[in-house]
Amino acid sequence: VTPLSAYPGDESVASHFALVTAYEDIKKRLKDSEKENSFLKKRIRALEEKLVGARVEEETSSVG
Amino acid sequence: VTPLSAYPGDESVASHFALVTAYEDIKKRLKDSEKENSFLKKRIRALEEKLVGARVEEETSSVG
Amino acid sequence: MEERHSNFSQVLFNNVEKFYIPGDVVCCYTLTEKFVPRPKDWVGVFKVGWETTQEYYTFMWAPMPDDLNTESATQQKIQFKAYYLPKDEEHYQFCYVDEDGLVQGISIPFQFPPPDSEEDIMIV
Amino acid sequence: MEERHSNFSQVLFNNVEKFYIPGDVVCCYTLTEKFVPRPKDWVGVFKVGWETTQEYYTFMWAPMPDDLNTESATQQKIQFKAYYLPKDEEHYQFCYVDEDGLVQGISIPFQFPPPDSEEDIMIV
Repeated sequence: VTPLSAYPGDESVASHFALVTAYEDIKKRLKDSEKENSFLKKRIRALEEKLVGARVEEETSSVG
Repeated sequence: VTPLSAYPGDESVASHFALVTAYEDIKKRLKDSEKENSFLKKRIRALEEKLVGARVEEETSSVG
Repeated sequence: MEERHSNFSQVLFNNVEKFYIPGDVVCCYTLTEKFVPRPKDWVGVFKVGWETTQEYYTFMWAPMPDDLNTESATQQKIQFKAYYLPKDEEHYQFCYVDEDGLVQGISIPFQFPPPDSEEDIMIV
Repeated sequence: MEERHSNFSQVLFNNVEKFYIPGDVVCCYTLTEKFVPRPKDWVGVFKVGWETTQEYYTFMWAPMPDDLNTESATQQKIQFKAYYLPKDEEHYQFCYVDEDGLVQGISIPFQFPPPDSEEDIMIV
Protein backbone atom coordinates (compact mmCIF):
# COMPACT_ATOMS: atom_id res chain seq x y z
CA VAL A 1 0.00 0.00 0.00
CA THR A 2 1.32 3.46 -0.89
CA PRO A 3 -0.03 6.70 0.46
CA LEU A 4 -2.26 8.83 -1.69
CA SER A 5 -1.12 12.01 -3.30
CA ALA A 6 -3.27 14.44 -5.20
CA TYR A 7 -3.93 17.95 -6.50
CA PRO A 8 -0.86 18.85 -8.53
CA GLY A 9 -1.65 22.58 -8.20
CA ASP A 10 -1.87 22.47 -4.42
CA GLU A 11 1.24 20.36 -4.37
CA SER A 12 3.44 22.90 -6.07
CA VAL A 13 2.22 25.51 -3.59
CA ALA A 14 2.96 23.06 -0.77
CA SER A 15 6.39 22.16 -2.07
CA HIS A 16 7.29 25.82 -2.53
CA PHE A 17 6.08 26.59 0.97
CA ALA A 18 8.09 23.66 2.34
CA LEU A 19 11.21 25.04 0.68
CA VAL A 20 10.50 28.52 2.03
CA THR A 21 10.16 26.98 5.52
CA ALA A 22 13.49 25.20 5.09
CA TYR A 23 15.19 28.33 3.72
CA GLU A 24 14.00 30.48 6.61
CA ASP A 25 15.44 28.00 9.07
CA ILE A 26 18.81 27.67 7.36
CA LYS A 27 19.02 31.44 6.92
CA LYS A 28 18.62 31.86 10.69
CA ARG A 29 21.15 29.13 11.41
CA LEU A 30 23.64 30.64 8.97
CA LYS A 31 23.28 34.02 10.65
CA ASP A 32 23.83 32.49 14.10
CA SER A 33 26.78 30.50 12.88
CA GLU A 34 28.40 33.51 11.22
CA LYS A 35 27.87 35.57 14.37
CA GLU A 36 29.41 32.88 16.55
CA ASN A 37 32.22 32.66 14.08
CA SER A 38 33.09 36.32 14.34
CA PHE A 39 32.84 36.09 18.14
CA LEU A 40 35.23 33.12 18.18
CA LYS A 41 37.67 34.99 15.97
CA LYS A 42 37.70 37.91 18.38
CA ARG A 43 38.30 35.48 21.25
CA ILE A 44 41.23 33.93 19.37
CA ARG A 45 42.78 37.32 18.77
CA ALA A 46 42.44 38.17 22.47
CA LEU A 47 43.98 34.84 23.50
CA GLU A 48 46.84 35.25 21.07
CA GLU A 49 47.60 38.68 22.46
CA LYS A 50 47.53 37.32 26.00
CA LEU A 51 49.84 34.54 25.01
CA VAL A 52 52.33 36.98 23.48
CA GLY A 53 52.06 39.05 26.67
CA ALA A 54 52.66 36.01 28.87
CA ARG A 55 55.74 35.09 26.87
CA VAL A 56 57.18 38.58 27.02
CA GLU A 57 56.60 38.63 30.76
CA GLU A 58 58.19 35.24 31.13
CA GLU A 59 61.22 36.31 29.18
CA THR A 60 61.52 39.53 31.15
CA SER A 61 61.30 37.66 34.45
CA SER A 62 63.90 35.08 33.46
CA VAL A 63 66.26 37.77 32.17
CA GLY A 64 65.76 39.96 35.25
CA VAL B 1 7.58 51.90 -18.14
CA THR B 2 7.59 48.62 -16.22
CA PRO B 3 9.13 45.42 -17.42
CA LEU B 4 6.91 42.72 -18.83
CA SER B 5 6.10 39.55 -16.98
CA ALA B 6 4.19 36.61 -18.34
CA TYR B 7 3.36 32.89 -18.25
CA PRO B 8 2.21 32.22 -14.69
CA GLY B 9 2.95 28.50 -15.07
CA ASP B 10 6.54 29.06 -16.14
CA GLU B 11 6.86 31.60 -13.41
CA SER B 12 6.12 29.21 -10.59
CA VAL B 13 8.71 26.80 -12.03
CA ALA B 14 11.17 29.69 -12.26
CA SER B 15 10.48 30.92 -8.74
CA HIS B 16 10.84 27.42 -7.33
CA PHE B 17 14.08 26.93 -9.24
CA ALA B 18 15.34 30.29 -7.96
CA LEU B 19 14.61 29.20 -4.40
CA VAL B 20 16.34 25.86 -4.96
CA THR B 21 19.38 27.77 -6.30
CA ALA B 22 19.39 29.99 -3.23
CA TYR B 23 18.90 27.05 -0.88
CA GLU B 24 21.78 25.08 -2.38
CA ASP B 25 24.06 28.05 -1.89
CA ILE B 26 23.21 28.83 1.72
CA LYS B 27 23.24 25.13 2.59
CA LYS B 28 26.87 25.06 1.48
CA ARG B 29 27.63 28.29 3.31
CA LEU B 30 26.09 26.94 6.51
CA LYS B 31 28.17 23.80 6.26
CA ASP B 32 31.36 25.81 5.70
CA SER B 33 30.52 28.15 8.53
CA GLU B 34 29.80 25.28 10.94
CA LYS B 35 33.03 23.60 9.95
CA GLU B 36 35.02 26.77 10.46
CA ASN B 37 33.27 27.17 13.77
CA SER B 38 34.34 23.79 15.03
CA PHE B 39 37.89 24.48 13.80
CA LEU B 40 37.95 27.81 15.65
CA LYS B 41 36.73 26.12 18.82
CA LYS B 42 39.56 23.61 18.64
CA ARG B 43 42.01 26.47 18.13
CA ILE B 44 40.63 28.26 21.19
CA ARG B 45 41.02 25.15 23.32
CA ALA B 46 44.62 24.77 22.16
CA LEU B 47 45.38 28.43 22.86
CA GLU B 48 43.81 28.22 26.30
CA GLU B 49 45.93 25.20 27.15
CA LYS B 50 49.06 26.99 25.96
CA LEU B 51 48.15 30.01 28.04
CA VAL B 52 47.72 27.86 31.16
CA GLY B 53 51.07 26.23 30.34
CA ALA B 54 52.77 29.61 29.90
CA ARG B 55 51.45 30.79 33.26
CA VAL B 56 52.57 27.66 35.07
CA GLU B 57 55.99 28.03 33.50
CA GLU B 58 56.12 31.68 34.42
CA GLU B 59 55.22 30.91 38.01
CA THR B 60 57.79 28.12 38.22
CA SER B 61 60.49 30.34 36.79
CA SER B 62 59.75 33.19 39.18
CA VAL B 63 59.62 30.84 42.16
CA GLY B 64 62.82 29.06 41.15
CA MET C 1 -3.49 31.50 -1.46
CA GLU C 2 -3.20 32.70 2.12
CA GLU C 3 -5.93 30.33 3.24
CA ARG C 4 -4.13 27.39 1.67
CA HIS C 5 -0.88 28.28 3.32
CA SER C 6 -2.51 28.01 6.72
CA ASN C 7 -3.20 24.35 5.92
CA PHE C 8 0.47 23.64 6.01
CA SER C 9 0.47 24.30 9.73
CA GLN C 10 -2.49 22.21 10.84
CA VAL C 11 0.07 19.77 12.16
CA LEU C 12 3.12 21.16 13.95
CA PHE C 13 6.35 19.21 14.23
CA ASN C 14 8.08 19.59 17.61
CA ASN C 15 11.64 19.24 18.80
CA VAL C 16 13.06 18.59 15.38
CA GLU C 17 16.84 18.23 15.68
CA LYS C 18 19.38 19.79 13.33
CA PHE C 19 21.20 16.47 13.13
CA TYR C 20 19.99 12.96 13.87
CA ILE C 21 22.77 10.63 14.92
CA PRO C 22 22.54 7.12 13.44
CA GLY C 23 19.64 5.13 14.89
CA ASP C 24 15.86 5.25 15.00
CA VAL C 25 14.32 8.70 14.78
CA VAL C 26 11.34 9.74 16.83
CA CYS C 27 9.20 12.31 15.10
CA CYS C 28 6.89 14.28 17.44
CA TYR C 29 4.03 16.44 16.28
CA THR C 30 0.99 18.26 17.54
CA LEU C 31 -2.41 18.18 15.89
CA THR C 32 -3.85 21.68 16.10
CA GLU C 33 -7.29 22.20 17.57
CA LYS C 34 -9.40 22.08 14.46
CA PHE C 35 -7.49 19.36 12.68
CA VAL C 36 -9.21 15.98 12.44
CA PRO C 37 -6.79 13.14 11.62
CA ARG C 38 -7.97 10.34 9.35
CA PRO C 39 -6.80 6.72 9.09
CA LYS C 40 -4.75 7.10 5.92
CA ASP C 41 -2.88 10.26 6.87
CA TRP C 42 0.86 9.76 6.74
CA VAL C 43 4.13 11.37 7.67
CA GLY C 44 6.93 11.31 5.13
CA VAL C 45 10.62 12.11 5.19
CA PHE C 46 11.29 14.33 2.16
CA LYS C 47 14.49 15.71 0.72
CA VAL C 48 14.33 19.51 0.88
CA GLY C 49 13.37 20.79 -2.54
CA TRP C 50 10.82 18.02 -3.18
CA GLU C 51 8.24 18.84 -5.81
CA THR C 52 5.50 16.25 -5.35
CA THR C 53 4.47 14.26 -2.29
CA GLN C 54 5.24 11.11 -4.23
CA GLU C 55 8.91 11.93 -3.76
CA TYR C 56 8.95 10.90 -0.07
CA TYR C 57 12.11 9.07 0.95
CA THR C 58 10.25 6.95 3.48
CA PHE C 59 6.89 7.23 5.21
CA MET C 60 4.82 5.91 8.13
CA TRP C 61 1.05 5.96 8.52
CA ALA C 62 0.05 8.48 11.14
CA PRO C 63 -1.38 6.74 14.23
CA MET C 64 -5.05 7.49 14.98
CA PRO C 65 -5.45 8.99 18.47
CA ASP C 66 -7.71 6.78 20.65
CA ASP C 67 -9.87 9.63 21.77
CA LEU C 68 -9.49 13.01 20.12
CA ASN C 69 -11.11 14.77 23.06
CA THR C 70 -8.33 14.09 25.52
CA GLU C 71 -5.53 16.59 25.59
CA SER C 72 -2.82 13.99 25.12
CA ALA C 73 -4.41 12.85 21.87
CA THR C 74 -3.10 15.92 20.09
CA GLN C 75 0.51 14.99 20.91
CA GLN C 76 1.65 12.25 18.59
CA LYS C 77 4.84 10.32 17.99
CA ILE C 78 6.12 8.23 15.10
CA GLN C 79 9.27 6.19 15.19
CA PHE C 80 11.20 5.85 11.94
CA LYS C 81 13.50 2.84 11.92
CA ALA C 82 17.15 3.62 11.20
CA TYR C 83 17.20 1.11 8.36
CA TYR C 84 14.73 3.11 6.28
CA LEU C 85 16.32 6.51 6.83
CA PRO C 86 18.67 8.33 4.43
CA LYS C 87 22.41 7.90 4.87
CA ASP C 88 23.67 10.94 2.99
CA GLU C 89 24.40 14.53 3.92
CA GLU C 90 21.34 16.04 2.30
CA HIS C 91 18.73 18.11 4.07
CA TYR C 92 15.39 16.46 4.81
CA GLN C 93 12.12 17.53 6.36
CA PHE C 94 9.02 15.82 7.73
CA CYS C 95 5.72 16.48 6.04
CA TYR C 96 2.31 15.41 7.29
CA VAL C 97 0.10 14.49 4.32
CA ASP C 98 -3.58 13.78 4.80
CA GLU C 99 -5.46 10.97 3.08
CA ASP C 100 -6.50 13.31 0.27
CA GLY C 101 -2.84 14.00 -0.46
CA LEU C 102 -2.88 17.50 1.01
CA VAL C 103 0.14 18.68 2.97
CA GLN C 104 -0.98 19.65 6.47
CA GLY C 105 2.32 20.12 8.24
CA ILE C 106 5.94 20.87 7.32
CA SER C 107 8.99 20.67 9.55
CA ILE C 108 12.26 22.59 9.55
CA PRO C 109 15.12 20.77 7.80
CA PHE C 110 17.40 18.23 9.44
CA GLN C 111 20.35 16.04 8.46
CA PHE C 112 21.74 12.59 9.06
CA PRO C 113 25.45 13.31 9.35
CA PRO C 114 27.86 10.70 8.02
CA PRO C 115 29.97 8.99 10.74
CA ASP C 116 33.18 10.97 10.07
CA SER C 117 31.54 14.33 10.69
CA GLU C 118 29.99 13.36 14.01
CA GLU C 119 32.83 14.69 16.12
CA ASP C 120 32.57 18.11 14.55
CA ILE C 121 28.86 18.23 15.19
CA MET C 122 29.31 17.38 18.83
CA ILE C 123 31.63 20.37 19.12
CA VAL C 124 29.31 22.69 17.24
CA MET D 1 10.45 20.32 -17.37
CA GLU D 2 14.15 19.65 -17.75
CA GLU D 3 14.33 21.74 -20.89
CA ARG D 4 12.70 24.66 -19.14
CA HIS D 5 15.13 24.47 -16.27
CA SER D 6 18.03 24.95 -18.62
CA ASN D 7 16.52 28.29 -19.57
CA PHE D 8 17.28 29.61 -16.15
CA SER D 9 20.96 29.43 -16.91
CA GLN D 10 21.09 31.17 -20.28
CA VAL D 11 22.52 34.11 -18.40
CA LEU D 12 25.11 33.45 -15.69
CA PHE D 13 25.75 35.90 -12.87
CA ASN D 14 29.43 36.23 -11.94
CA ASN D 15 31.27 37.27 -8.80
CA VAL D 16 28.15 37.69 -6.73
CA GLU D 17 29.17 38.69 -3.19
CA LYS D 18 27.66 37.27 -0.02
CA PHE D 19 27.35 40.78 1.37
CA TYR D 20 27.26 44.12 -0.42
CA ILE D 21 28.45 46.98 1.73
CA PRO D 22 26.42 50.20 1.41
CA GLY D 23 26.92 51.87 -1.97
CA ASP D 24 26.25 51.16 -5.61
CA VAL D 25 26.28 47.52 -6.62
CA VAL D 26 27.80 46.30 -9.83
CA CYS D 27 26.08 43.20 -11.18
CA CYS D 28 28.17 41.22 -13.68
CA TYR D 29 26.79 38.52 -15.92
CA THR D 30 27.66 36.43 -18.92
CA LEU D 31 25.36 35.77 -21.85
CA THR D 32 25.80 32.15 -22.87
CA GLU D 33 26.59 31.31 -26.44
CA LYS D 34 23.10 30.69 -27.78
CA PHE D 35 21.38 33.42 -25.88
CA VAL D 36 20.25 36.44 -27.89
CA PRO D 37 19.52 39.49 -25.72
CA ARG D 38 16.65 41.76 -26.67
CA PRO D 39 16.08 45.47 -25.94
CA LYS D 40 13.49 45.00 -23.20
CA ASP D 41 15.30 42.31 -21.21
CA TRP D 42 15.87 43.37 -17.62
CA VAL D 43 17.71 42.40 -14.46
CA GLY D 44 15.81 42.57 -11.20
CA VAL D 45 16.79 42.34 -7.55
CA PHE D 46 14.36 39.90 -5.94
CA LYS D 47 13.86 38.85 -2.35
CA VAL D 48 14.59 35.13 -2.06
CA GLY D 49 11.27 33.28 -2.04
CA TRP D 50 9.70 35.54 -4.71
CA GLU D 51 6.75 34.00 -6.50
CA THR D 52 6.21 36.17 -9.56
CA THR D 53 8.63 38.35 -11.51
CA GLN D 54 6.41 41.34 -10.70
CA GLU D 55 7.77 41.14 -7.16
CA TYR D 56 11.17 42.61 -8.11
CA TYR D 57 12.54 45.03 -5.52
CA THR D 58 14.23 47.14 -8.15
CA PHE D 59 15.24 46.58 -11.77
CA MET D 60 17.42 47.89 -14.57
CA TRP D 61 17.02 47.35 -18.31
CA ALA D 62 19.75 45.07 -19.58
CA PRO D 63 22.15 46.94 -21.88
CA MET D 64 22.24 45.74 -25.47
CA PRO D 65 25.75 44.65 -26.49
CA ASP D 66 27.03 46.75 -29.42
CA ASP D 67 28.11 43.77 -31.42
CA LEU D 68 27.14 40.30 -30.29
CA ASN D 69 29.91 38.72 -32.29
CA THR D 70 32.76 40.09 -30.23
CA GLU D 71 33.82 38.11 -27.23
CA SER D 72 33.51 41.02 -24.82
CA ALA D 73 29.86 41.46 -25.78
CA THR D 74 28.90 38.41 -23.76
CA GLN D 75 30.30 39.99 -20.57
CA GLN D 76 27.86 42.55 -19.26
CA LYS D 77 27.63 44.87 -16.28
CA ILE D 78 24.79 46.74 -14.66
CA GLN D 79 25.22 49.25 -11.89
CA PHE D 80 22.43 49.46 -9.33
CA LYS D 81 22.40 52.77 -7.48
CA ALA D 82 22.61 52.48 -3.69
CA TYR D 83 19.46 54.57 -3.29
CA TYR D 84 17.26 51.98 -4.94
CA LEU D 85 18.65 48.95 -3.13
CA PRO D 86 17.11 47.24 -0.08
CA LYS D 87 18.27 48.30 3.38
CA ASP D 88 17.18 45.27 5.39
CA GLU D 89 18.83 41.99 6.34
CA GLU D 90 16.87 39.81 3.94
CA HIS D 91 18.39 37.60 1.27
CA TYR D 92 18.12 38.81 -2.32
CA GLN D 93 19.09 37.43 -5.71
CA PHE D 94 19.50 38.81 -9.21
CA CYS D 95 17.28 37.43 -11.95
CA TYR D 96 17.60 38.12 -15.65
CA VAL D 97 14.13 38.31 -17.22
CA ASP D 98 13.71 38.50 -20.97
CA GLU D 99 11.22 40.73 -22.73
CA ASP D 100 8.67 37.91 -22.81
CA GLY D 101 8.82 37.70 -19.03
CA LEU D 102 10.79 34.46 -18.97
CA VAL D 103 13.50 34.03 -16.37
CA GLN D 104 16.81 33.36 -18.14
CA GLY D 105 19.28 33.62 -15.27
CA ILE D 106 19.26 33.34 -11.48
CA SER D 107 22.02 34.29 -9.07
CA ILE D 108 22.99 32.92 -5.69
CA PRO D 109 21.62 34.92 -2.75
CA PHE D 110 23.29 37.98 -1.23
CA GLN D 111 22.61 40.45 1.56
CA PHE D 112 22.90 44.13 2.33
CA PRO D 113 24.10 44.08 5.92
CA PRO D 114 22.85 46.86 8.20
CA PRO D 115 25.62 49.25 9.38
CA ASP D 116 25.98 47.76 12.88
CA SER D 117 26.83 44.29 11.61
CA GLU D 118 29.48 45.46 9.16
CA GLU D 119 32.34 44.98 11.55
CA ASP D 120 31.37 41.38 12.14
CA ILE D 121 31.20 40.70 8.44
CA MET D 122 34.63 42.12 7.83
CA ILE D 123 35.96 39.65 10.36
CA VAL D 124 34.05 36.74 8.87
